[in-house]
Amino acid sequence: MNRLNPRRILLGLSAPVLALIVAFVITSIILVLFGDPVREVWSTILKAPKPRQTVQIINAATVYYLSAIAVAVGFRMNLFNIGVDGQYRVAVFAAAVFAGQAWLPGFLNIIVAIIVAMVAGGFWASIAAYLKVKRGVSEVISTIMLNAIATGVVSWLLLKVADRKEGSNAIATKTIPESSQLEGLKLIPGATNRVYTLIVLAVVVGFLYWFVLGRTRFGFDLRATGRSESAAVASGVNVPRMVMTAMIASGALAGLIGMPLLFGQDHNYGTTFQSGLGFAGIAIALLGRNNAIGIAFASLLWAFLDIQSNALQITAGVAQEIVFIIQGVILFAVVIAYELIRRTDKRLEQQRVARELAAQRKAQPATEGAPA
Amino acid sequence: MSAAGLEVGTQTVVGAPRKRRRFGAREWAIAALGALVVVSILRVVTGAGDIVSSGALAAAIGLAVPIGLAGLGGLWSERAGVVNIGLEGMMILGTWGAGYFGYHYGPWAGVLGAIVMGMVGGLIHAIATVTFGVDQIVSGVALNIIGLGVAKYLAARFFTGLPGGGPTQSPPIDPLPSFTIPGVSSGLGTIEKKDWFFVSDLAAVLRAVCTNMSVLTIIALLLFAGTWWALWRTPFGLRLRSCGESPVAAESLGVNVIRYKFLAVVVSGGLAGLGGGFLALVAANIYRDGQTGGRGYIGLAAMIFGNWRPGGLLGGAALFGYTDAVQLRGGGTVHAFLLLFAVILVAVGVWQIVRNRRLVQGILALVVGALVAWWYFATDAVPAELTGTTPYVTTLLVLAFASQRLRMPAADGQIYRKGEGH
Amino acid sequence: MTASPPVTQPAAQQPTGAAPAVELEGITKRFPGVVANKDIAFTVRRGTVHAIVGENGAGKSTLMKILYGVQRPDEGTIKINGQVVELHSPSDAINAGIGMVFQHFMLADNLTVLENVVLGAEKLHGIGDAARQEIVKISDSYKLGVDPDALVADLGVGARQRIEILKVLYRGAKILILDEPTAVLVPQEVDELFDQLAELKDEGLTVLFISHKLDEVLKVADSITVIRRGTTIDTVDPKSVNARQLAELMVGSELPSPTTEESTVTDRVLLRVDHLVLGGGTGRPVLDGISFTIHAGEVLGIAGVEGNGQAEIVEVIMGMREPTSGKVFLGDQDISDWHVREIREAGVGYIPEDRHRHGLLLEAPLWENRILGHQTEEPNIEAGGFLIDAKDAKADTERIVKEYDVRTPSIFVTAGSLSGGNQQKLIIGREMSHHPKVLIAAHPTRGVDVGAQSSIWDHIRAARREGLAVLLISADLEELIGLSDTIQVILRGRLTGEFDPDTVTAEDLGAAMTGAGHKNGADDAPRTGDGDGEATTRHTDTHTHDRTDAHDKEDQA
Amino acid sequence: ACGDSGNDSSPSGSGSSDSGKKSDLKVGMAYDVGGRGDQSFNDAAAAGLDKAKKELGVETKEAAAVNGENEAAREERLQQLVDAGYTHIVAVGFAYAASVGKAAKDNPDVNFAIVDDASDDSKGANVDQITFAENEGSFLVGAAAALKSKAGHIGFVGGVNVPLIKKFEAGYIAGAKAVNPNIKIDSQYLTQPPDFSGFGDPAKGKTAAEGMYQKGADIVYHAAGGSGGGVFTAAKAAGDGKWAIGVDSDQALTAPADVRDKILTSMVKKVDVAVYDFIKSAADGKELTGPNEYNLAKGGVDYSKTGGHIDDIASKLDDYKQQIIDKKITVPTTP
Ligand SMILES: Nc1ncnc2c1ncn2[C@@H]1O[C@H](COP(=O)(O)OP(=O)(O)OP(=O)(O)O)[C@@H](O)[C@H]1O
Ligand SMILES: Nc1ncnc2c1ncn2[C@@H]1O[C@H](COP(=O)(O)OP(=O)(O)OP(=O)(O)O)[C@@H](O)[C@H]1O
Ligand SMILES: [Mg+2]
Ligand SMILES: [Mg+2]
Repeated sequence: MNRLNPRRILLGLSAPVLALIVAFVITSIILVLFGDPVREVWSTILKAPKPRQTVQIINAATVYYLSAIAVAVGFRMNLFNIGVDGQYRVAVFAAAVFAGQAWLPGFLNIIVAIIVAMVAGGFWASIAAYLKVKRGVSEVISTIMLNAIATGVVSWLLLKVADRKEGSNAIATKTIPESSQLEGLKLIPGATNRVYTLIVLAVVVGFLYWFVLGRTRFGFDLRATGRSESAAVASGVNVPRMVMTAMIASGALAGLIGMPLLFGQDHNYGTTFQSGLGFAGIAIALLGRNNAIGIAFASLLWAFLDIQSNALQITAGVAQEIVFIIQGVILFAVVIAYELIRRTDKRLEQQRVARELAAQRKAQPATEGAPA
Repeated sequence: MSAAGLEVGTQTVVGAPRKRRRFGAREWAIAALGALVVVSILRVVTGAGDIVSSGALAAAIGLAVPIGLAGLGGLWSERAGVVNIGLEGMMILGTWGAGYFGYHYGPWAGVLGAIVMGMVGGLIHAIATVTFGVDQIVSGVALNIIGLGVAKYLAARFFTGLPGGGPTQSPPIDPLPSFTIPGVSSGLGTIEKKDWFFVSDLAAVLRAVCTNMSVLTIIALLLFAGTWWALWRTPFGLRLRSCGESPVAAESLGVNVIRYKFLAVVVSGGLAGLGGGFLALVAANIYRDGQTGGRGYIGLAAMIFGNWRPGGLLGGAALFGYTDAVQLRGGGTVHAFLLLFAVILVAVGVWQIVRNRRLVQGILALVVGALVAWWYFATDAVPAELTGTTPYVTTLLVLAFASQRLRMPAADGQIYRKGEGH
Repeated sequence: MTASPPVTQPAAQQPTGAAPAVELEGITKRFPGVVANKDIAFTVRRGTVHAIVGENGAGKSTLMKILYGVQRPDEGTIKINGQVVELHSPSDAINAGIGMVFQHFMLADNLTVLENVVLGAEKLHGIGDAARQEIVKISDSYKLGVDPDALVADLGVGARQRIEILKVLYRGAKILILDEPTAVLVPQEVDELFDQLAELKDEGLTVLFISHKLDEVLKVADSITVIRRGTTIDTVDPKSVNARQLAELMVGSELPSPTTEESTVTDRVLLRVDHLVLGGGTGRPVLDGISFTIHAGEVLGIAGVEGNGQAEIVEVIMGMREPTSGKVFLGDQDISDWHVREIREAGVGYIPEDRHRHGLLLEAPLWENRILGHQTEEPNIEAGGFLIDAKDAKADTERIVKEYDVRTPSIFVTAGSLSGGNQQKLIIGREMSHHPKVLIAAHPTRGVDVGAQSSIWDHIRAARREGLAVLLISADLEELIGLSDTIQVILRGRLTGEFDPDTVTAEDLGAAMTGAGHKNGADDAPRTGDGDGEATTRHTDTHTHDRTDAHDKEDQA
Repeated sequence: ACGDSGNDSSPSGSGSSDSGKKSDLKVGMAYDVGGRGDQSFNDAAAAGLDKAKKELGVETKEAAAVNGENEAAREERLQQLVDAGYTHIVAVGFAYAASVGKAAKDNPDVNFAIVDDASDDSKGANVDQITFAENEGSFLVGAAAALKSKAGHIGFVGGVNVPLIKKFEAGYIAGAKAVNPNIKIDSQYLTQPPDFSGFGDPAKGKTAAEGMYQKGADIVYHAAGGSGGGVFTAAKAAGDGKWAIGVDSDQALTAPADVRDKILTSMVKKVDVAVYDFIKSAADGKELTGPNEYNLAKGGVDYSKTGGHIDDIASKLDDYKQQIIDKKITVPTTP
């Protein structure tokens, strides 16, 4: 009856496993159907990653994790922040410009730049929040629009501040000083590359997400709003303020997405900076069921598929995009599996409730005029 | 999470039995003419001739159609109570279908192929959301990922090695027929060139619709009219809409809710796929990787913008297509819009202060209006990087002023399971 | 749904001979873990009103849903007009000439009346003018007063009820099922409904009718079937039983005797509402100059047809809505512009009208629901109010479950898996646990069965004795009369009359509520005093009680 | 599938060399987004590879980038090729700059070439930094446009607003102005980075070019990759006297047949030559390294004459060409 019930855990685990199997089968069918080498594809994807690739998986997962958490904050209160994509780009641009100026010494520069990113991301999200609260504009539309507007605005500003390197055709902000570049952690033995130092950020964010949402009053209010807006209002939650707060928090977290990349890899923001992370975050948050631990697993799975598929063209001669199909099918399969399990579980729960009530009734007959 | 979202900010007017103003054909016509007068004035004042040129309007139609079709897909689905964020994925499938079938079997097969591929997307969404009752947002997001993957994979698989084709594009497809009304078009062209106030502008509008209209554009317009008729004038439509408003009530009256929802979502996919097909068959004459460029999302936005109604959606798509066209065609039109924005903002500011007695909002509007006006007069072009955002900014502004009246189908986004609602 | 068609011919065909309209045999329906219907058997004669009574959860609605094809029985046979039918879906039932008005209205708010009515029956008269004429015709012939082009969202409950009936008639149903049709109606509306039922009966239609209001049942029914815990207990003739006997048949034991209560009204003002106005856009205000005062130990009842501003009064007092003008005082403090949370923290308890929408998080476990609304108060918090104290909250939930007899296997099940009555007890327990000074109780016993009902009343009375001020809003006039120290009637956003519950009758209140009675202020209320004569009929229900004292009227001036 | 090694219909094919002499060189090619078959930039690189394969008998392997990918993904792609035993790796596109720099450092035994970058990021003792003087080639087609324009009004459509494409624009404008200082030039970019859909959205290309033609321009030059198809369609729809100028390869040969006769000329960027040079140099044992700019003087960029539409002005263009080669004219790189 408590949440830690072995049956529950078993049911909970069976969903992802089932989903992976289904994804495997469906993708294989597609491959066979179109005459592509099934065995090579799977042996490439499922091959044990080399240490170098393990690092890449962890790194990619770190970034995905931050993105998914940013999205999940909104989801937990029924806010659909599609705008994480634009928010992180605005934020990383602002942080890159700031850090590139090297106004502050090494480490301090990083800390303040991260704050700058959070402020910028939060600010961009606040536009959508304001429009929702004050003007009733659905955040779904406004964030779609703001993503596109972010592209234009960042492009425009980037051209203004760009530091064009001799002989380069790329365009980017000034490279951050070396003292602020993070070399990375040597976590995986045998790898030449390193895990982003700012994986720490992901861990902290994950913990805070769990703690704030699960343990604090603010988190309770936020979840209550997500579960039933009307009940939250009646319980004293100031929903408009909550929308503002959650949206801005989501944007501020979105601001963190680019930080590991900025300080651990690219060292500037430019046209080749990774894009589309916000959209990946939506899928991963949904796959991880908006749960801090679930999202961690989902990020790792997503990153694993991404990295392992890099070699597909080289080893199997199959378009790397097959991995999108696998990811999409997993997402479908997971939710369908959860839904089937939820139904089973609900039925079992009702049976149990009824049984126990019947037992209670037998044990202590009729109080207060209830049927004997 | 549920797909319906929070209601905050969408204030409903309380009390006083709502007097529903009928916004019929006449009102629409008046509004359209009014808008035309405004842009005529703008054209004369700013000298930006492209504001109402037949070319810009024709381009606007071309850009609006795929968005409109995607939105129409969204409309079908959401009117039956299923949120469809997967329109983009369905559109992408449509572009591939158009490319593949269009190349091998001719453009009409391409049209069919686009619809069928879109329907496959719709079918997946329907199975997930209607049959299995999973969260509609999750399903839509997954579908977008799959749509993208499938199209790229199939393109790489089937277009590589074809003459003019490759992993990212199909070989060229033969064009679909298009129509020009011969005498009228050139006659109107003459009037348009005169630059007469309003008259030339009206001529431009008329010319845009009788010159080089693709048959697919005409089909799209018919689909709009047909959707309106089917959903609001037939028993079928009543049943379908009732599934989006109150599926339990519909079920209690013997409506097979599951069947209608399923059908609606599949049709939705077909329409979005056709929108993708338009991109591949008319807007370009090839399938191209990434061709949709987020138009599925824009279609969804246009549908919400249009208050889940075909007429409104048409307006939203047209607004978007038009602003996108003028910004792509360049030449200072966007700059001219600054003046329009400034004037509107000042008008709103005055209105707020004089009529609504909202000093803060009014002054804010006035200040922003003044800033925009200053921007207009102090520069002679909007930076190229920013003109691209015109359609998005415009949409956002229009919504900010007018979105309180939007109302989505009451049961939109809610999961429905047979027999559980009673 | 396309399985096999019903065996019978459409109802349009003339029924054969004198076969009864409905015959049920051995109907059994099991839900996971519950047997909702067990071996149900009874017969309904054609052209009669047949009532079905039973406690909450006795299985009445389930049975009706089976008869309407919404649910399939596990065992048993249904005969309509003497022929065995298989009802797979509502369409089968409709084809067999059955129509049903559900306990919860089945209307799409954003569609017009016309659309709601023709939905699913488009084949009959299309969806255009022919259908409109038909609706007007039916509406006229049964005096339903329905405007086919109105938007359902704009209509009140009474009108919705009539649309539901019209829907059924439109389909040419010969057998009508009405599941608790009177629960939300005022007496006058109930009378109108009964007149209409009588007319239907005269035309040879058969009506199956569920109600918890036994006096109504006795008045209108030709025959009454009692269901207890899923089985038919008996079918009785209304002329041969009285309400009390009927109630005892329902619960299967003797009813507790009515309790006696003394006035506990003091002169300490706890809640004062001063000329509240709530504008309604361009039209008439939703609240128009509402003023009243509630003292410690006083229960102020507000009677009114739903939709006349009761909900808005509550929302304004609770801070969920800003009044256009006017003030609300808690003691001496002006709380008009306080926020919900501050108001709740200041000691205002809230039992919302719609527990599912405003009172509970249905997907959250009971202990989280115990925190809801008191997120800033002990025992739910720790670390200076920043953190949620799950441990203490759980322990306190256990206490509430025990003290308020919330029937649940554990505090970890979701609130949604409790029955309505138990959900309500949880809410009451939660609100009472914070020792409110003022309790805003909207329909505290709606949809709750007799047992739970009386325990909820007991809790309210106990708190009142300790000086609680209660604003009671209820559609149940018996409840209002039984619990209140004063009753105010609200009509179109105004308080139009004050009544003394000792002397007023439900009929008087009903008249005032619909505006049919006089509309003067407090000075000349109450109207007539012959309440005692009717008390016996009225007080058949288990929850009524006599009041022995009449308190000072000056208090409420 | 792209870079499909086992597919016989594909012109590439790894491991086996069907003709020519055998070389033990193993060449890996990492394409930019779009990969082989994009009818543009990547295809030009592929042509160089195919030529090397045919003539030198090298073994090849190909892989393409994914839209919006991470820096690490690009690094990994190069590293995968190294791991698979490829000794010479060509990275197509400036996006690979940093990855090539890093991979070159990590794998000193492997030789790299990068197309479109000559920055410090990609510098290395084992890196051939290939760049092109797109501005010089564009100058020539700009001059051609100005010479051919009757309206004194021409246009430029750029795919995505990035410095590389601005280089095309700058040269084009300079060339046109050199002929006619008063000429009117409309410029339009389709999208802003990181939205690279401007290289693959023919609908947008068509709309932009249509606008220019309708406002009086008679010749439009595009540097918009796949969106260029839309520019050609617009030129065709605009009717007689309206022209388009192609880019990267001689598009009068590669564009869809029905629009080829609307292509006045193309600015040819000989990526194939550069790629071939790199492989050839390796086969010859004297690896090309360091910055190698393929300019007019080296024949790395040029204009095409297919269709004979500009035969009448060829001498003038060649004159400009000589002036640029002789450094009498310096062509700007930014507009
Ligand atoms: N869909 C269902 N799934 C599981 N159990 C159900 C379902 N519907 C009803 N029940 C159970 O069947 C029993 C009978 O319910 P029913 O709604 O028929 O009662 P009722 O007599 O109509 O009560 P009320 O007077 O409150 O309307 C309830 O106790 C409930 O537990
Ligand atoms: N559609 C349904 N699906 C699953 N369970 C249901 C459903 N409807 C009712 N139940 C179960 O039936 C039980 C009680 O249902 P219901 O609310 O009808 O009971 P009740 O005692 O009649 O309550 P009320 O007094 O509110 O009418 C609950 O445990 C609930 O879980
Ligand atoms: Mg019930
Ligand atoms: Mg019931």
